[in-house]
Amino acid sequence: MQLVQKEENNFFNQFKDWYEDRHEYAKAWKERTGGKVIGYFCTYVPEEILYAANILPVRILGSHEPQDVTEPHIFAMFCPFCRDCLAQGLKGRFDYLDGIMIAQSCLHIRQAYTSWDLHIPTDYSYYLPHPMHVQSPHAIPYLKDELIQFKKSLEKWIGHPITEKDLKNGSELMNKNRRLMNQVYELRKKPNPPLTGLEAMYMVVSSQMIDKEEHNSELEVLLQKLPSRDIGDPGERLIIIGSEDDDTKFIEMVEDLGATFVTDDHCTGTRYFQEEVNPSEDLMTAIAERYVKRVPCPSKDWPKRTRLDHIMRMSKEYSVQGAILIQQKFCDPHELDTPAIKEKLEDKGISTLFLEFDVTVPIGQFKTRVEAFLEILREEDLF
Amino acid sequence: MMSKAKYPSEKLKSWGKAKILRENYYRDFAEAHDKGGIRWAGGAWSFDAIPAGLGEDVWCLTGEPYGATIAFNKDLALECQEAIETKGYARDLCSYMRNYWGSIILNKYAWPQFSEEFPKPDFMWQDHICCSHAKWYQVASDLEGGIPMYSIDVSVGPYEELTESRINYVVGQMHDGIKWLEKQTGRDYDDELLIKAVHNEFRSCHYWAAICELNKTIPAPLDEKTMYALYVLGTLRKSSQWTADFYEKELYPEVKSRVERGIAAVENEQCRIMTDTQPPWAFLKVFRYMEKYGCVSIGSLYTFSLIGLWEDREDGTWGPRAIPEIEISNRDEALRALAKWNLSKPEWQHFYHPKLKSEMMIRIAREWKLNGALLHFNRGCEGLSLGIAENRLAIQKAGFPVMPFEGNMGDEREFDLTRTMTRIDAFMESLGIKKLVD
Amino acid sequence: MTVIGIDLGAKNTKVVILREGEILTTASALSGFDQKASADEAVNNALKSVGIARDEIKHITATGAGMDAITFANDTVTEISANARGIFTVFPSVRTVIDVGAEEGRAIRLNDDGKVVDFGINEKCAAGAGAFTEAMARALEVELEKMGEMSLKSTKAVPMNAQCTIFAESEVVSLIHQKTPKEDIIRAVHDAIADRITSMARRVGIEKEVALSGGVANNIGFVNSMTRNLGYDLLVPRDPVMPEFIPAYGAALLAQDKLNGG
Amino acid sequence: MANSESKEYWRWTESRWTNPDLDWKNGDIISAGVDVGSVSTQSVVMVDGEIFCYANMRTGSDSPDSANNSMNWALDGTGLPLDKIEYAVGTGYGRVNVPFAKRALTEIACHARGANFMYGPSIRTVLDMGGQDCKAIRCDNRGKVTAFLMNDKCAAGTGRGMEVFADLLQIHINDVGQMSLVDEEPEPVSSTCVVFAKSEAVALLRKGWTKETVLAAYCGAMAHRVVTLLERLGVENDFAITGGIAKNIGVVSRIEEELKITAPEPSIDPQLAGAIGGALFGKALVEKAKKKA
Repeated sequence: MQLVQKEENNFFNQFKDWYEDRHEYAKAWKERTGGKVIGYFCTYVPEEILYAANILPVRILGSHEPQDVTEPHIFAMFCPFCRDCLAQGLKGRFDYLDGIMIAQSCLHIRQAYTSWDLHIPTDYSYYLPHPMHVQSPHAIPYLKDELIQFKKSLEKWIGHPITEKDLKNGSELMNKNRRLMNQVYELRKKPNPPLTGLEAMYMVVSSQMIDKEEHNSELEVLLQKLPSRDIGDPGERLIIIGSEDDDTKFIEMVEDLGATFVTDDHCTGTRYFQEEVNPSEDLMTAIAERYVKRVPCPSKDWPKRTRLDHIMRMSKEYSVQGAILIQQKFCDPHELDTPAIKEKLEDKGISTLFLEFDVTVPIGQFKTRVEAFLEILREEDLF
Repeated sequence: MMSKAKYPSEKLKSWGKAKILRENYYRDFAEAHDKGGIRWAGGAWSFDAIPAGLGEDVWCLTGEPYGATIAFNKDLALECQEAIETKGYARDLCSYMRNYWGSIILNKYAWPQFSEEFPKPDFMWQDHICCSHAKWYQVASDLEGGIPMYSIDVSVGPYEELTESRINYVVGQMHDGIKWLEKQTGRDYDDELLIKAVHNEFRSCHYWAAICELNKTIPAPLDEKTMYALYVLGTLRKSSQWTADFYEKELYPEVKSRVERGIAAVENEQCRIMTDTQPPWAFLKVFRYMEKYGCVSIGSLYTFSLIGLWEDREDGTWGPRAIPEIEISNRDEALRALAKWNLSKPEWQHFYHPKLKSEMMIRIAREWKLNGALLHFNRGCEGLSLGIAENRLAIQKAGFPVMPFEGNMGDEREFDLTRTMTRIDAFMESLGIKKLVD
Repeated sequence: MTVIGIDLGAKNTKVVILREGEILTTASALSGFDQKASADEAVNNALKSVGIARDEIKHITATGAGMDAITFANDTVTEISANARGIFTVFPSVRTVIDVGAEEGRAIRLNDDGKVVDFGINEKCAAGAGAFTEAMARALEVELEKMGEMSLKSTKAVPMNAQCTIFAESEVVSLIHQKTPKEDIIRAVHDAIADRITSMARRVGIEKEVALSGGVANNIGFVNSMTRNLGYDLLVPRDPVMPEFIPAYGAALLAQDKLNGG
Repeated sequence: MANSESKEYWRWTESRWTNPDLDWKNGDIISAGVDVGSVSTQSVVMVDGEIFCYANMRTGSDSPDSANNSMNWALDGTGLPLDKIEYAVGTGYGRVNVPFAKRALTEIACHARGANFMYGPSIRTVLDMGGQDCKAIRCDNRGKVTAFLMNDKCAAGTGRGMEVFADLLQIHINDVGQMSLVDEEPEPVSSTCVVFAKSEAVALLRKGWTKETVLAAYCGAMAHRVVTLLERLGVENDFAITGGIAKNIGVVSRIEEELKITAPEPSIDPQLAGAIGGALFGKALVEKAKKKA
């Protein structure tokens, strides 16, 4: 949908600016606070522990530009996203990082981390083993022990202990951010959602790179004004499902064609923030529980495919008419779920369009597919 | 023109036995139900010693060697792959897995002499370290209309950093798995059979490594193409008596005798290389082509340690991991020993960092006295190709020339034989090795 | 001592005649369906142009994709070795040579003695080779020869990530429909090939000096994109041979080495 | 290369036609569809839903010009002025660049609608084999698209792929299909990349294959790829083929053979399907507007 570009309507400009100027932001943050910044590779990284240590976690994402520097390090059969991420490091764009870390998830992104670890000097580097069998009762105690070990390693690095109170603050800060973004998403269920999918994307992705304290303040301001905002008829209500996605150009192209994304199942979207850490005496267990029980990345979603029911529930709550299934090229975990998801959605009468993303997407070719998809959803005047 | 052979050579006698054992395995699986037995399917790395406790009439079908069997049959492989693409599964997924799924939906067994139809397993028993492991059987279960599956996550970090908590996580899943097996089959679990299977597995993994170690000799008694036909038994059922006995009592003595008598696998050996990852199965003639250069592939980290277990010895060399001298008296002890044994598997280490694999590959290059390495950048296997580009850089840095080549272990559409042979020519030229035969 | 090097490539067959290390002549002909006949004809034409009889030739070394078809050659050598030998003679300072032919791109790293230490070939994709520019020239309705010059007039980098030649063509068509200036599209085409080639070359390890060989090295637009990628100037042979003759020249030099007991 | 290029074996013949039995002056609604494809452009003018005239031309590098040229050629000699066309719809790659069109619709919607017109309402599956992509489309009895798939990773199953061979073998594209009908099907060729397939074809010719056998192998390979796409979508009867390749009997007959389905013979040039669909949508849009008024 076309947004009226009135000054008071630009509610999301701050998020967009943060997203676009992420590196400047992080450098300024360091300057201002004197704190450390850790780059992380996957949303299974427990940011509450980093916040508890006064460390700014910044998610490492790509830049969507063709590049020629990763070929020596990552075999071309691995996903373009992990290569794009590594390219950022090799090109020196994250020079300000004090450390890097990953929590174990898919094999692809792991290579961005390990090659970074091998070739780009940083002060601190941590590989957090993380259960893949999250449906096993043994996953929580195992992860809890891993989190304790990680915390110890962090304490050694920063030179002081992380107290229970710090952990509590970290969790509350993260929870508040999650709660506020959930409130914004709640508004997307309305017949006329007051925000576009592109705006939502800027909001969530920026939360992965901005001090949550600041992000929360901005969200609070937003939530004051947003419920009364009117941007008109959303057109077709779409959900976008798949792997990591911060391809704003694609989202913008689809919404320019008159449809609106009303929700998503992305790790740059709902999978990142839906669940909170339950307040508890045993915070480490509570944190472990949160990451074991969150809506999983498909690499961890077995033996049952729990994500299917979740997607169906969301589609109903958000009155979804069509689903765009996207996936980073060569992303095995998503490729292993796509046929099942497609079948389930179509069973419920929700049409799907599948697209494979690369570092850049061919907007011209994709536009034809998306338009044809929207034509399927539109009865209107042609027949 | 053939110059006079540099070394004596003779056929490996055990090769025929290995072939028979492999055939028996596929026949037994097909016929299991006729004998009132149980059949299960799972990965080659799954803990096959555990279902062994269900009885002596339990047979299995491991997915990777089965996918490779299909790959040998080009027509069937293509048929399987196209059938599964039609179902909407991506072409870049693991090619063993696609071959296996194709076999299910076509309902064709790769051993038609034993069964025309794909023999449906009673349950799936898997392990998980590669993203395609548990999901492989999740989809297989869908395709077969919901066969129950259990999978054990073993991706708990490198062996050198193993903690009690990590072992507990794995062993906890194993205990749950046994309860699950009892529930699925309605049988009582026999710990004695488990303990016996664990001991067999120790022997299989130890002796296979011991056999590979013999290839440090010049001339090498075995070439990798032959080794493929031998290591496969360990991937079929490493905890079986027949695998352990074959490795310990037949193959090891024969290869040892070849060493003592100076028997070469390649009679004009003048260049020693290793490879990496599964080869493109439909094109093993590449190895025969290299023999024209007097080039022998002595194996790879893949053939050595997919099943073989290794350790540092006091003299600093790499040799077979010693069989644990422990008394196992109950289920928990057996499972713990099994977990610790498997978690040391060299082929499981690179999942956390390529440098762990590079170190092992470089020591192979040094201790097996190699001229270079041919790395198969295998589009068919994300798990074993993980970090391979970094391995290449590290091996080169250690002073060994490397020739990478792209291909696919199970999908011949992604391998170009002519281009690969041209590349081998260029590599041999750069090593200064002259062709002995045209 | 007169020797010949023949490079039977995917598109053209190149011949270099060498006498005591000096180039007597070079010749090029389309590689026809009958490769042996094409090679024969190319050799005969070259010999005729300098008035040398066939039996004066002491040794013929063949290289290139079709080298095995040249049954009258005394021996064959891969393009990798031929290229290395050729370029190192022209530019002894070269440590990396990037060779882009009609259907293949290669990168070769040399040591101080001109010996090959590593090489890479682009795998299974023509997007990093000359055929790509040809296809794009057609989609753009621009003469192939003008592509290089036109791309220099570009003012804007347009990202293009297509790997498949035909899909790149439709990306080009989309760009045309979006009214993107042709100059910018042509630059995007050259950037796309250069990116793929540089990627592959980085795998081999790029060490200075870097030289370009193969027919595509005559395309100034491509050279420009490569220079931009690497951040320094590349050497392009002009004398004694043009870039597309480097492998044939190398093969001739190897033929000479052979006679000298190398 | 320059030689074969100038002969342009790969180009389809241009054509135009006027319906001798129709007088536009008696018509109620005059609508048009213009399909600006990557290789060719078609304009179709319809009078009350019947084809009045059409032109099929190659696409130049400027799409508004291509659209104008083909429409002018279609109208040439008919006496129908452009401004009498009440509603024109643009489709194809250049759909937004048709200067006189009121609306742009995708070629997927238009081909399905066009196939419904050309082959009747029982058509449920349409295969549109265009210049640079290939689409498998499922539609209902009105020709409305219900699902579709496009070739994603590789262009081997497209018209461009076939043109490369026409060029290489120096056989006019119109004749490729007929020539490929050999007595015995050759072994399948392996290469999927159009560029590498080309050098593979050269190698086959060098091995002594005839041009006919090489063409048979490639028509077979193309048919096979397309069938894979169709099977992924699921083929429901009746089945029709539109687009340039529908004129290639070598590919069509092999698709039919693999699917064990016969596609109806086209009575109208199947390359026009998109433009016809566009013109029919134009007519529907006029009718709806009138009803509203």
